[in-house]
Amino acid sequence: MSEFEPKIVAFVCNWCTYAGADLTGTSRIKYAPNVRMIRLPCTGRIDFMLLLKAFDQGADGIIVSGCHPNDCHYTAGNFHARRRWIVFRSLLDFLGIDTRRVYFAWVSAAEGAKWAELVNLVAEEIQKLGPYDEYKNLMSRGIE
Amino acid sequence: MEIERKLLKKGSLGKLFEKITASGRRILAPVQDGENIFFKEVCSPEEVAKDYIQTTLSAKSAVFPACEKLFEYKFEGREVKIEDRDLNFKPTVIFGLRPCDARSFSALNAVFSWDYQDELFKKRLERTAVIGLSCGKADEYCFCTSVGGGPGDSQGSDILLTQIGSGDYLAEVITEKGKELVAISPELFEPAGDQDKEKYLAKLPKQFELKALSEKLPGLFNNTELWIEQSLRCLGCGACAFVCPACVCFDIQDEAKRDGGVRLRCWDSCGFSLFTLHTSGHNPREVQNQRWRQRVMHKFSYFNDRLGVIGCVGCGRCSRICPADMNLLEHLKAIAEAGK
Amino acid sequence: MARIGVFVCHCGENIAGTVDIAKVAEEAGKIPGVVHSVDYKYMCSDPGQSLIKEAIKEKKLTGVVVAACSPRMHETTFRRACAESGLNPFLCEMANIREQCSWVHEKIPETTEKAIELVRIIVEKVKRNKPLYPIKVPVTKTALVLGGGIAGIQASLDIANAGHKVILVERSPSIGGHMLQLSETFPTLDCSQCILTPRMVEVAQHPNITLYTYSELESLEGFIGNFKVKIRKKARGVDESLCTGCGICIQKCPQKKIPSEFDAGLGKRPAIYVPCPQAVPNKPVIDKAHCTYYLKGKCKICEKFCPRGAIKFDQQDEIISAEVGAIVAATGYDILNTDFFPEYGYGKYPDVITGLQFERLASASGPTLGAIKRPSDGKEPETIVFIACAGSRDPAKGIDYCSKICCMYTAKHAMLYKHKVHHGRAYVFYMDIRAGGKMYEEFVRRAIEEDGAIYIRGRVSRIYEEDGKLIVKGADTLLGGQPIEIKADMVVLATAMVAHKDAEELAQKLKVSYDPYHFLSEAHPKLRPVETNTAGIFVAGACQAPKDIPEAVAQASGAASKVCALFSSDELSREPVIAVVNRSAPPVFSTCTGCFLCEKACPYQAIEREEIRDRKGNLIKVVAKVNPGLCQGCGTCVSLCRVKAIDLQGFTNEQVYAEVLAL
Amino acid sequence: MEELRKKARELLESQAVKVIIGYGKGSSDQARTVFIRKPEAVDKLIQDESCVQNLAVYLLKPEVKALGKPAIVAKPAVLRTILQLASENQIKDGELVVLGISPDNKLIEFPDLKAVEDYVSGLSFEYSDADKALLEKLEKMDRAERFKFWQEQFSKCIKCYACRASCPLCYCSRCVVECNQPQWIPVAPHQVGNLEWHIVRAMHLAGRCVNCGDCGRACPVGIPVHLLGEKLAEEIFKSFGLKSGTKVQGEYALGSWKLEDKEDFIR
Repeated sequence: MSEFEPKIVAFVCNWCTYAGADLTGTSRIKYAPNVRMIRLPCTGRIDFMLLLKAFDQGADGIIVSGCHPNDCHYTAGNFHARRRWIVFRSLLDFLGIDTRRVYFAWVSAAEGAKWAELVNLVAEEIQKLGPYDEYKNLMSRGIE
Repeated sequence: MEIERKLLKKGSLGKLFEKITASGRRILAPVQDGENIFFKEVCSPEEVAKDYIQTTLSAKSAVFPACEKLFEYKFEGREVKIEDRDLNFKPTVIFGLRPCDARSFSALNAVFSWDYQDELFKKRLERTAVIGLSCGKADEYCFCTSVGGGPGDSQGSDILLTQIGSGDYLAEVITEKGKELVAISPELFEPAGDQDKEKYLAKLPKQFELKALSEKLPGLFNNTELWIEQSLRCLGCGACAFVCPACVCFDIQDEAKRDGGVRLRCWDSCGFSLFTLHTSGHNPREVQNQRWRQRVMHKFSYFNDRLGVIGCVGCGRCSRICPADMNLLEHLKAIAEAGK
Repeated sequence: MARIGVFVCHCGENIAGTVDIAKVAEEAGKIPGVVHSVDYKYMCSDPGQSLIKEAIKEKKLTGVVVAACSPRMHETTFRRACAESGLNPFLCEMANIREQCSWVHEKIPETTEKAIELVRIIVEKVKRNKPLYPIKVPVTKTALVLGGGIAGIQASLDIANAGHKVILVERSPSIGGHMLQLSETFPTLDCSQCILTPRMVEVAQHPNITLYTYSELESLEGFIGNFKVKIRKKARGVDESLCTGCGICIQKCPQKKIPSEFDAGLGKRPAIYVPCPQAVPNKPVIDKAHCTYYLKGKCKICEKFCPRGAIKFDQQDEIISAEVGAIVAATGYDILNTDFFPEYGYGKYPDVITGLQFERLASASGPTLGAIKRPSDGKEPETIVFIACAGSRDPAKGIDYCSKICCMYTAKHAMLYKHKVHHGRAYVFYMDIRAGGKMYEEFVRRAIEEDGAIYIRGRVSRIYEEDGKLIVKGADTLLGGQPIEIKADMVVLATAMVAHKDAEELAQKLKVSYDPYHFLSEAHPKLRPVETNTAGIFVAGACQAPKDIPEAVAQASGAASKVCALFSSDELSREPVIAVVNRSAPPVFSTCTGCFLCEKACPYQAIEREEIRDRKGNLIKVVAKVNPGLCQGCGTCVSLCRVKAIDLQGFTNEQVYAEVLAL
Repeated sequence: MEELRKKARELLESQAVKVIIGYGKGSSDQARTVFIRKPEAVDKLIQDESCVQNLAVYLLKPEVKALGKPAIVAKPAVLRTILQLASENQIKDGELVVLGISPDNKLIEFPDLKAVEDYVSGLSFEYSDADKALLEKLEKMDRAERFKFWQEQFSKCIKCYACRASCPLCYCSRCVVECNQPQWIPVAPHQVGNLEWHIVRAMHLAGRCVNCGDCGRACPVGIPVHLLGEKLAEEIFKSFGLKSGTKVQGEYALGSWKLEDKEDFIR
C-alpha cells in the first residue's frame, strides 16, 4: 500500500495569508506540497459551507487563515469570521465531526515562515490522524 | 390462483426467517427505534416490533427508495463514460406489512408501469415478496375500509398472516410468489382447519362514501374558499407525502464531482412550493391551498381517472405525523358529506 | 461553451526548475473547456503577452488562465494584455505556480501535480467568470474639513489652493486649535502664534473656503463623492454679519470671573468673549452657561453697548445642509485631565499643573504675559519638577501608548523656564527620552547640557505639600532605584494626549472605525495612513494618533492631496469586485428576504434598503441593495446571507464552489 | 381560557383584528391551530398543556397575512419568536396584537412589542428535562460516539423539511437547499445530503433560534434536531452573552463581534 498522502485544502484571505504565502515563496522556504489554496478576498467571505464541500471532496485536513485581529484589510471581516468559526466549531464538535482536522490561523503578509510552519504542522498531524475515512465513508451511504 | 389457507405456528417464525435468509433473500421487518418503528433488515423474529398499529414509514422504500442511483458517469479525458446501474437487486421479503401498505404497491405499480415501464421499480418489485399481517387493532386515524381496503385485506400480499387466538398465524397464501416462499420451508405451514379470520380483525366501520367523494371532487376545483379553509394551517412540508405509501412523486438530481458524477432519483412532494416552480419564476401552484387541493385531487380524482386506482390506502400516517394536525380523514369526510 | 486558454510560464528557471512545464501545459489542455494550452519562457515579457493577445483573437478565447507567478505580482499586467485584445480583463485569472508552488517545493512529481491542480482550480473558476466593468461614481468637488486646528487649517488651505471648494467646520468660537495656545515650539523655539495666525487669516479670507466656527457636524449620509452633511451652527448670540469685532461688549460684560478655556483655566474671561485676541473670526460668542441674562433673565448690558445692534439673545441654532465629495477629519485631541492623578495631587495643589497650562504661563499672550509664576501665589518658582509620561505608557491608567510629544515639550519647558529664571532648577523625571525627529535629539541635549536641566530616569510615586513646598517622591532607576525627594515650587505634568470625549460619537457619525483609545483608525497602518476604511473620508492630525505639529501638517497635506486626487476627475472609477443583491423577474423580484442581518454586519454601511412596488405603487417587499460607492468587496455579507441573495462579483458562489469542486 | 375567549371576542367585535391565531381542539388529544374570524367562533379557542405548537410560524404565511391583521396567542416561546422576527424586520409594531399566555396559562396583554421585550426579560427559559438529559449524555460521549449517534439519527432523515416548515424563523422565500447555482446542499436524502442539511440549518439558525423545539416535534422520524439549536444557543450565550428573541432590535450574534471574542483555537 502506498503511503498515505493527506489532502489539505486551505481557504485564505487575499491580503494577509495569501500574501504571506507569497512571501514564503520569495523567501524560498520549503513546505509540504499537498496543500491546495483557494484565494478569497477576506476571511469574512469564507462560507462555512466551503469547509463542508472540501470534506466532500475528500479533504483530510482544512486550513482557514486570514489577517490577525485589527489587521483586516476590510477592518472587521476577520472578526466576523472568528465568531462564525466559534459557533461552527461548536456545532461540528457536537456532531462528532473531527475538529482536529480543521485548523484556524492568523498568518500575516509578513509571516512567510509561519505559513510554511503551519502547512508542515498540519501535514504532519493529519498524517498521524490518517485519512478521514469516517467522513469519506458517508459519501456512498443512503444511496440505494 | 385460489387462496390456500395454512397455519403457521408462532414458534415456527424463527425457523421461517432462518430459511428465508438462507435462501439468499433479505428480510425487512418493522423494528422499534425509540418511539418510532422502521422497516429494517432483520434475521430473527425477536428483532421485530411487537404490538404496533402502524410503522412510522411504510415499506415503500423497498421498491421505491428515498434516494436511488439511476446511473453513474465518469470523465475520461474529454469523453464521458456512462455506467448503467446494476439491476441485480437482492431478493427481499417484507415481513409484517399491514394490508393497507400492501395495497399501496398496486398504486405505485400503476404509475411506474403506466406510459413508461420503469425498469428499476419493476425489477425491485419483481424481487420483492410480501408477507402481510392483518390488523387486530386500528386507531382513529385508520380508514382503510373507506378506500376499499380492510384490516384483513389480502390485495398486495403474497402471504397474509392473521394472528389468531392462540398466537399462531392463519397464513393465506395468495400468489405464486407466496407459494414459492412456502416452498422454501413447506413443513412450517400446516393445514389451517376452520378458522374464523374475521373474528381476529379490527373493527373499522366506513367513514365516508368513496363514490360520493370521487363524484364531488371535480366540481370543487374552483372552490378556493374550501381549499383555503382546509389548508390554512398546513405548513407546506413534505412529511405527509414521504410517509405516504402511495405517493410516487420524485425529483431527479445530478451530483457532479471533478471526475464524474451520479444521477439520483429522490422522493419529492407536491406540498413543496418548489415542486411546480418554473424557471421563469412563475409558479402555477403558488400558495399552499393550491398544493393541498392538488394533493387531494390527485389522490382521489386524477389518479382514479387515469389509472383506475386511488392514491390512498387509508393508512392514516399523514394525519398521525402531521406537525399541524392536518387530518386527511376529517377533510375527506367534510367533502364527501357536504350538501348531504 | 467556455473556450479557455491556458498559458504556462517557465519564469526562466524559476518555475521550470522544479515544475515539469510541458506536462502542466499538456494536462491543462485536457481539462474540459480548455481549447488552447501553451507554455513560454517569460509570459510577462512582450512576446509572452503577444502570445496571449494573439490566441484570444485566433482561438476566440472566452477566458484566460496564466499559470505563472502570484496574481499580486502580475494580474494587472495580464488583465491589461487581455483588455488590449478585446477580452474583458476580469475574464483573466492567474494560477500561482511560482510563489506557492515551484519556489516552496522540491523538484518532485508532487510539485508538478500540484501545479496542474492549481491550474485546474483556476480554470474552473474562470469558466464562471463574468465580464465586469469599473463602477463610475460622480464626484462633488467640495471637501468638508472637520476641525480648525493646524491640521484642519493646512488641509483646507491645500485643497482650496488647488482650486476646490472647502467647508471648514470648527466647534470652538475660533480656529487655531491647541497650536494657538502654545508658547514656543520645539525644536526651533519659534513663536507658535507668529507662524499660525497668518494661516488662520488666510483661511478666513480664502475665496474657496467657507468657514463655520462654533459649529459641529450634525449628521452624515451618502458615500464617496456624494456625501450629504448637516452642520449645526450653534447660536453665538451675536449676529456675525453686523459685528465688527470692536470688543466693547467684552469690556462691558459684568461677568469677569469665568475660567478661560484658552488659558487652560489659568486666566479669566467674561461671558461674552473671544477666546484670544488673535481669534479668527474675531467675533465674540455668548457663553449661555454663564451669561447673567440667560441665567437670570436680565442684564443685556452688552446689547445696550453694542454700537451695531449685533447682539441677538434669541438667536437659534442653525442647520446648514451641504453636499461634499470628501471629508477630512482633523478634530484633534484632548489632554488627560483632573482627577486622573490623585497621587500627584492635580486639582488639589494649585501648583501642580499640566504641560498645556505651562504653555500658557510661558506664552507672551498668556495670563502672566510670559512670566513663570505659581498659580497659587504668583511667586516665581525656584524649583520645578517636570514629570514626563503622566498617564502615557501607563497600562494602569488605561493608556498603553506613548503620547509622542511630551519628551520634546518637556525639554522645551525646562529650557524656557531656565531662559526666564536663570537660577531656577529644572528637574525632569522621565522613563525614556524619545527624541526621534529632525533636530530633536540635539534639542534635548541642549536642554540638558546648555541649559542645565536635570534629568532623572525614574517615576514619581507621590507628591504632597509640606511647608509650602511640593514634596516630589520618586526613584532614580539609573542608580538602582535609589529614592529621591525633591522640594519643588511647581510641578508640571506632561499629561497624555487623549481622544476627545465624543470621538467615538464622531466616528460613528462618520462610520469610520476607531481604536480602543477612540482615536480614528487609518485604513492601513503603513500604506494608507490618511485614508479611513470608509472611502472618501480621510484623517489628519492628532484625531488619528498623538503627533506633533510637523507630522500633523504632513498628514494634513497628505490627506489634502488624496482629496485633490479624488477631485481630479468628474467621475470616480472603482473596482467592480463588490457585492450585489440578486434581482429577478416577478413574482420573486429578489430572493432577499429583507431580514437585513447583513446591514448590521457590513463594515462599510454599504447595505441600503430598497422598496419594491407594483405598478400601482403598492409595496411588495423591502430588499437589500448594495451601494456600489461604499462597498469594498470583503464579502462578509455573502457568507452571512442565508438565501445567497447577495453575491460577490469576482468571487461569486459559483466560482468559489467550482474551485472547491476542482480539488 | 374564558379570559382569552373574552378578549378574542372583543378584538373581533371591535374589528381591532381580523383573525385570532390560536389553539383549538385537534385530532386525538392534540391541540391544533385555529384561525378564528368571527366573534361567535371564539369558543373554539382552548388553552391548556396540549397547546404546544409555535403559532408564530403562521404570521408570515401569505394566506394568513391575506386574512388581515392578526391577534396571536403567544406562550413564552412565541413571544421570543415575535421579538426575533421583529429584529429581523419581518414584523412591525402595530401589525399584530399579541395575546400573551404566561407559563401558568394567564392572559397577558401587551400594548406594543417593547412591552413584550420587558415581559420576556423577566422570564427564564430552560430546556426540557428530556433535552437536558440527552444533551448531557451527548456531551459525555467521546467524539466518535457522538458522530455515530448523529449519523444514525440523520440516516432516518427523509428530507421532508418538516423541521423547516414548522420553524417560524425558516421564512426564507427560497431556502439555501433550493438554490442550485451552485447546489450547496445536496437535495438527495442520502447520508451526506442529510448531514449537510442539518448543519446548514443549524448554522442559519445560530444566533436566531429561540429554542421553541418545534422542529424536533415536527420531525416525523424522531430526529432530535432541536438539540442542535439548543447547543448553539448555549454556545452563543456562553461566548458572546447574547440571547436571541429577547429584544425588539436584538443583536445578531453572527453579524457582530467583539475584540475580545475568544480565539484560543486560532493559531
